Amino acid sequence: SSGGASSSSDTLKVGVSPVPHAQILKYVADNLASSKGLKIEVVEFTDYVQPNTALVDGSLDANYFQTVPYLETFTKESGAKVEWVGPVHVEPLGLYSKKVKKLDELPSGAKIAVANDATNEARGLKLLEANGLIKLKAVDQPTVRDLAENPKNLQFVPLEAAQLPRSLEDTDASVINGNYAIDAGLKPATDSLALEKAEGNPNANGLVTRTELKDDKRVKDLAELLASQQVKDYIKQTFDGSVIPV
Amino acid sequence: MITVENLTKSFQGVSALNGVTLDVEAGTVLGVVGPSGAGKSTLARCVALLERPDSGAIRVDGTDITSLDGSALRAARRQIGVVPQGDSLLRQRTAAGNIALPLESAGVPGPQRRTRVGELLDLVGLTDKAAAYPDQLSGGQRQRIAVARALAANPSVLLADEPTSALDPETTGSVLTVLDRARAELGVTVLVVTHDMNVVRKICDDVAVLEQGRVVEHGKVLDLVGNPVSRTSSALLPAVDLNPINESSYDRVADVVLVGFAAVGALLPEAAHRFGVELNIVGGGLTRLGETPVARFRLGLNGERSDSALEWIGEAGGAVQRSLKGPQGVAA
Amino acid sequence: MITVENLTKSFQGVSALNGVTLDVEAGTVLGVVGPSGAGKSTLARCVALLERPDSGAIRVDGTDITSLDGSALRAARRQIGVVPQGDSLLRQRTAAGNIALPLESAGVPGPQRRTRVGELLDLVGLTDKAAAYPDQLSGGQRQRIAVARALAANPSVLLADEPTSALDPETTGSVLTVLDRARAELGVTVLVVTHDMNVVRKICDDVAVLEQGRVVEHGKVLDLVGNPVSRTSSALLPAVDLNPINESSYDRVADVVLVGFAAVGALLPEAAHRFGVELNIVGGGLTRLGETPVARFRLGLNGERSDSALEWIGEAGGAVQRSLKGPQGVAA
Amino acid sequence: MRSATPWSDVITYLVEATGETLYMVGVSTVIATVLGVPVGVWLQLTAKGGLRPNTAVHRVLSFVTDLGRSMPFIVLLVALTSVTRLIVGGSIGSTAVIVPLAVGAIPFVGRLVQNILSEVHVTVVEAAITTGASTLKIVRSVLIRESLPALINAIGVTVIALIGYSAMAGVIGGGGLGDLAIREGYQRFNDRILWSTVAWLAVLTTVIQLGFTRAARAFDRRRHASV
Amino acid sequence: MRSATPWSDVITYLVEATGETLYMVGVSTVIATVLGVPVGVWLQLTAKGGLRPNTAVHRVLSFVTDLGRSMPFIVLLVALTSVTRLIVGGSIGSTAVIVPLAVGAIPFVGRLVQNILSEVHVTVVEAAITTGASTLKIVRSVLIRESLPALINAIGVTVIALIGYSAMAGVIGGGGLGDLAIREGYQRFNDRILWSTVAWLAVLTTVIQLGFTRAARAFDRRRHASV
Ligand SMILES: Nc1ncnc2c1ncn2[C@@H]1O[C@H](COP(=O)(O)OP(=O)(O)OP(=O)(O)O)[C@@H](O)[C@H]1O
Ligand SMILES: Nc1ncnc2c1ncn2[C@@H]1O[C@H](COP(=O)(O)OP(=O)(O)OP(=O)(O)O)[C@@H](O)[C@H]1O
Ligand SMILES: [Mg+2]
Ligand SMILES: [Mg+2]
Repeated sequence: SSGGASSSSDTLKVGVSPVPHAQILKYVADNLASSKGLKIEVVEFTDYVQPNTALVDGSLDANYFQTVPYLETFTKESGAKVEWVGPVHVEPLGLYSKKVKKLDELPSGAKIAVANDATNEARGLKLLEANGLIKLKAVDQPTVRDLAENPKNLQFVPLEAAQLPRSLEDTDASVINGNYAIDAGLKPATDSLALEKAEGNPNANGLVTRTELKDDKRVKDLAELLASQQVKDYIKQTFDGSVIPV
Repeated sequence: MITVENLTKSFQGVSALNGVTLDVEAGTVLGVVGPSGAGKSTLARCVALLERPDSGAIRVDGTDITSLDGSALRAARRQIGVVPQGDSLLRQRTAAGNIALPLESAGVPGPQRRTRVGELLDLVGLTDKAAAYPDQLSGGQRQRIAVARALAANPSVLLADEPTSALDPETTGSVLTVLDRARAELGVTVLVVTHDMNVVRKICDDVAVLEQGRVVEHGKVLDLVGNPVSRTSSALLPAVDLNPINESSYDRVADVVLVGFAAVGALLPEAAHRFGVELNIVGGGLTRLGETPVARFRLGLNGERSDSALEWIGEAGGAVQRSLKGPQGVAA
Repeated sequence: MITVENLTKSFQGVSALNGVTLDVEAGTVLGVVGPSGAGKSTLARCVALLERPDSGAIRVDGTDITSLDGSALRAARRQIGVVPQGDSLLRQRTAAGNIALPLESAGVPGPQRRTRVGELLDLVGLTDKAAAYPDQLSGGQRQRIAVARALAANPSVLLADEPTSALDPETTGSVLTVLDRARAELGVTVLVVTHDMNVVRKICDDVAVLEQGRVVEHGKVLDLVGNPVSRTSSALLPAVDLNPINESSYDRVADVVLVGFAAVGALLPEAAHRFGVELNIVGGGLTRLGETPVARFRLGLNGERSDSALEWIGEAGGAVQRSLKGPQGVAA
Repeated sequence: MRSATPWSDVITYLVEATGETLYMVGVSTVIATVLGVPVGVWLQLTAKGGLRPNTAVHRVLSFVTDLGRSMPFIVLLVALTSVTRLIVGGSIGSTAVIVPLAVGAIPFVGRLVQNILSEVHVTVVEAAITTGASTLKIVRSVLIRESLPALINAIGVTVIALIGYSAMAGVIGGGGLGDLAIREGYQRFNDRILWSTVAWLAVLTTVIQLGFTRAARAFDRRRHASV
Repeated sequence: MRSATPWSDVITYLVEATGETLYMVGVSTVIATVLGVPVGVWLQLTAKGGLRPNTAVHRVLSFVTDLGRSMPFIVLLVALTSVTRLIVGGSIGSTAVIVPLAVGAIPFVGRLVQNILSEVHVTVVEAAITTGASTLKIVRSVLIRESLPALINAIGVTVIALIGYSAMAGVIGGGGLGDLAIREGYQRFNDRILWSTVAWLAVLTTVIQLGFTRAARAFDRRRHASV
C-alpha cells in the first residue's frame, strides 16, 4: 500500500482497523464487491486517529473502525465534514479474570486493567458501572480519572487493548475486547464475569465517509454489502461471538 | 619576511613564550634551537596561526597575520607551508593523497596536481610509496611525506618543526638539500625548529636559541660561531676536551676557532713558521657550516714566542680563547 | 639475552625484514642503525611481539617468545620495556598516570607505585609535569615520559625505538645517562634503534647496521670503528675531508684511526720523534665512544721516512688507510 | 484456537512486508544521511572545541535536534501531517511513513555524526588548517574522510534502529515487517507469524549489519592491534 | 469544542509523567550501560582487528545484538513477558516497562560502544599491550578510558532515544511523558496537553543532552583545534 490522494476514481480506498474490520472488509472486497462492479482498496491502521485524519485529507474515501460516540468526539474537536453511513458490527467488551470466578468475589483494592485508548477505556468503565462496581461522573467519555464512587477501591491499570489478555496474570480482572479475548483463547459467552449487551449498544462499529461522498454510488454500494446477510453470516461464523453483526 | 615582536603565550599558568622577538629575512633560513620544553613548537605554532598569542605581533611579509580572518587568513596560510612536530598525516589518505592536500586547498586542477605530487614524491625519495597509507610507512617515511606536503603548494614561507627528527643522517641530508634548494632556487624563507646541530650547520643562515620562553641568543650562525663563548659555537663546533692531555708537555695550551677556507687552511702553519714555535693540535676538529669550513682546535704550543704566535693568530682572524696555561688569551 | 635468528617479515609484498640474525648479550647495549625504511622498527616491533614474524626465531633469555601466549606471554612482556617510535602516550592520563601503567600491569601496590613514578619523573627531569596531560606537553617531554614508562617496571630488556629523536643534545645526553645507568647498575639489556650517531657513540657496545631488511654490519662498536672501511667507522668518526688541502706541501698524506687513550695521546708525537718526520694534522678530529677517546686524523707528512712512520703507526695499533699520496697504506 | 496460517501465506506476507520495510527504511535512511550528516557537521563546527565555535547557533541547533530525537513517533507524525501531505501528496501508506521516520532519524544521525567528528585527531585537523583549506574542504577531506569508517557504522546503527522504529508504520497503514509482527502476530495472537517475522527480522538485520561492518572496514586504512 | 484542561491539571499530569519517564528511562539506562558496555567490549574484542579476534564468538554475539536492536518494542515486550514477571514480579506498570526498554537498549549501547572502541588509536593500545597488561586492564585503562568522552556521548544518545522509545510504555500501563502526549493529548484531541508535553519534553531532553555534553567534556583531556 502507498500514499496519494484518491479522487472519485473507481477504486474505493477504505481505512480499517486490523481486527476484525480488515477481515470483514476483505471478505467483502474479495467475494462480494465484484457483484456491484466495486473495487475496494483496504488500508489497515493500527491507530484510531489516523484513519479519520486520512479520510479528511482525502487519502481515504471511507473508513470502518469507529463507533458513533468516537466519531462525534472527532467531529466536535476537528470540525471535519465526515458522516456516519451505517453500523456493521459490535465487539462486546467483557470482564475476565484468572483469579476469581464471580464478579462479587473481586476483593477490595482489586487491580483492574482497562484499555488505554479513549473509546475502549470509556466503554470498559461503563461496563463496570453497569455491573455496579463503580459510579462515573457525567462526562462524555469517562476516564479512570472520572470516578464518582469507587466503593471497592478498585485500582485501574490502563493498557493497550491488545495487551489486556496477556496481562491477566498480573491483574485481578481485565476488561477485554471480544476479538482479543477470542484470539487469546477466552470464550466471551462462558469465561467472562460480565459482558456488554449487543442490542442497543451505542458502540457499534460502522462505515464513515466524507460528507461530499455521502451520496457517492460506491459508498452506497459498500454500505449495502456490509449490511447484507452474507456479511452477517460471515461475521457469526468467523468470530464466534466475539463480534456480533448489527 | 617574518617578524616576531615581543610574543608571549602561556597555557594555564605555564609560560611557554616570554617576550620573544625575532626576525627572519626573506630567503634565509633561521634555525630555532633550545632544550626540550623551551617553547620552540609554541613559537612555530604561533607563527603558523595554530595558537593565538597572548600578546605581541607576528608579521609575515609586512602583514600582521594575527589580525587576519576569513579568506584573507586562508590565503595567508597558503603562503605558509607547515611541517608540524610529530605525526600529522591523514591516516585515511595515501602518501600521494596527503601531499595533494595543500594543492587541493589551493584549487590546483587534477592533472597539474598529480604532476606536482609526483615531483615531490621523487624529491623526498618515496615514489614507490605513493599508494601506501601512513600506517604502512616507517616513521621516517611519514616525516618525509609531511615535508613534501608542506612544500607542495610552493609556499613562500616554510615553518618546519623538527622536520628530520625521525631521519637517519643520510636521509636528513637529502631532506636538508630539498629545503636548501627551496631557499636557493625559489627564495623560500624558512624557520626550522630543530635539535639536530647538523641541521643548523648545514642549512641555517641564522640561529635563535630559546630557553624557557626567551631568546637567549640570535644572530648569523657564522658570527655566533666566531664568538667562542656563544652557546651556538659550543653546540656547533667540535668538542676540544675529549682527550685528557698532558699540559706539562707544552709551554702554552689554548683553544682557537677558525672560520673560512683561508683561516682553517693556512693560519696555523703560518703562525708556526712565523714565530718558530711548535704547534700541536691536541683536540677539537673541523666541521662545516653550510659551505664554510670551521675549526675549533685545542693547541699545545712549545717555543719562546708562543704567546706572540697566539696573539698573531687572534689578529689574523682566529678567535683565541682560554689560554689554559700562561697569560689569559685574547678573543679577536 | 636477545637472539634473533633468520627473521623475515613482509607486508603485502613489501619485504621489511629479510633474514635478520642478531644477538645482544646480557647487560650490553646494541644500537640498530640504518636508513629510513630499512626495517629497524619492524625488527624492534617483532622483538616486542607487536608484529608476528613470517619466519625465524626470537629468543629472550633462552625462551622462544614467539611461541608464548596467555599469562606466560604477559609475564614475558613485563620483562621487556618498550619505547615505541612516535607518540604512544594515553591522552586521557597524566604524565604520572602514563608512567604508572606498567606498574599497574605488574600489580605494584599504590604507595610503591607512586614512589616509583616520582623517581622516574625525577630521572627524566619532568617532576613539575607530573599532572600534565600529553596534549599539554612538548614533543620532547612526551618522549621522555615514554622512556620513563618503559623503565618503570624495572624490565630486564629494553627496546627503544628512536627514544631521543625529539630531544635536543643536552636532554638526549641525560636520557642516555639514564639508559646507561640502567645497563650498568641493573644489568638491563638494551636494543636501541636510532639514527643519532651520538647515541651509538655514547652508550652502544655493539652496533648493527640494517639496510633493506638485511644486517650489513654487526659487531662491537670499538672493533668496527677500528676498521676504516666499515660503515660504522665512517658514520661515527669525524669527517676528514672537509678542508681541501694542498697535497703538494706534503710528501705523504694518509688517514689514521686511533682508538684509546694511549694511541690518541701518544702515537703521533712518538712516530714523529722516532722517524724524524714532520707530521701535521690537516683534517679530522677526536671523538669519544663511551669512555674511550677515538680519533680519525688526516695526516700530512714531510720527511724521508714518512712511509716508515706510517707503517710503524699501523703496527703500533693505529689503523692507517688510504695513503692518498705515495704507496698504498696498510690497515692494521 | 484458530488453525495456524499456512506457511505459504506466511511467506507471502513476509515477502511483501520485507519489501515495504526495505522501501521505508531505505529511503528514510538515505534522507536521514543526506540531511543528518550536515546537521552533525554543523553541530560539531559550532560546538565548543569545534572549528567555528558559536554558542548561540550551537544552542539553537542542539535544541531542535534534541527535540526531534526525543519526540515519540506519533507526535512527529501528527506534527508533520501537513508537511508529509505536501511532500508525498498524502498522509497514509509506506511513502507517508518515510517523512516522520526520516525526520526522526535526521537529528539522531546528526548527534551520532557530531560525536564521531569530535573524535578526529586534532593534529590532523591542524595540518589541514595550515594548508589554507576552506572549512568545507576540511569537513569533507578531513573530518568526514578520516572518520568514514565510524560514520558508516553510525549509519548502520541508524538503519537498524529505523527497522525497529518502522514497526510503528502501522499507525498510518505503512506496513512492513514490524507492523506484520504486531498486527498479524501480536494483536491476533498468531504465534507462527509473530515468531517467523521475528526470526526473519533477525536474519535481515544481521545481514545488513554485516554489510555495514564490511563497508566500514573497506574504507579503513588504519592498522589494528591484537594481543 | 470541549473546554481545555486547566493548566493546574496539565502541570499535575506533567509532573507525574516526568517522574515516570525519569524512573523508566533512568533505570533502563543504568541497566543498559552496565550490561551494554560489556557487550560492546566483547563485540570489539572478538571483532576482526580487535584484541582477541574470534569470528565464531563475534558472529553469535553480533546476531544476538542485531536481533535485539531491530526488534519492535512490542515484540520485545511479548517475548520478555515471563522474564519481566520473574524479575519485577509482574508484567505491567512502569517497572515492568524497564525490562523491555533495557533489553532493547543493551544491544544498541553495545553496538555504539563497539564502534567507539574500534576507534581507539592503535599506538596507544600497543603501548599498553607491551606493558604486559591483561586484556581486562587494557579494556579498562585504555579502550574505555581513552574513549570515555565518546562513550558518555553515546550514553547520552541512548538516554534520549529511550525517552522517545518510552512513549510506548503505555502499552503496558507504564505512563510517562510520551504516553501522556499520545494517550491524553493525541488520542483525545487535547491539544493543550499534547503540545505542552511536547514542549516540556524538548526542554527536558535539551537539559539532559547539555548534561551529557558537559560530562563528556569534563572527562576529555585532549586539545581541540579551531580555524
Ligand atoms: N604495516 C605495514 N604495511 C606495509 N608496509 C609496511 C608496514 N610497516 C612497515 N612497512 C614497510 O616496511 C619497511 C620497513 O619499515 P620500518 O618501519 O621497519 O622502517 P624503519 O627502519 O623503522 O624506518 P624509519 O627509520 O623511517 O623509522 C618500510 O618500507 C615500510 O614502508
Ligand atoms: N596546550 C598546552 N597546555 C599546557 N602547557 C603547554 C601546552 N603546550 C605547550 N605547553 C608547555 O609549554 C612549554 C613549551 O612547549 P613547546 O612545545 O613549545 O616546547 P618545545 O620547545 O617545542 O619542546 P620540544 O623540543 O620538547 O618539542 C612546555 O613546558 C610545555 O609543557
Ligand atoms: Mg616541540
Ligand atoms: Mg622506524
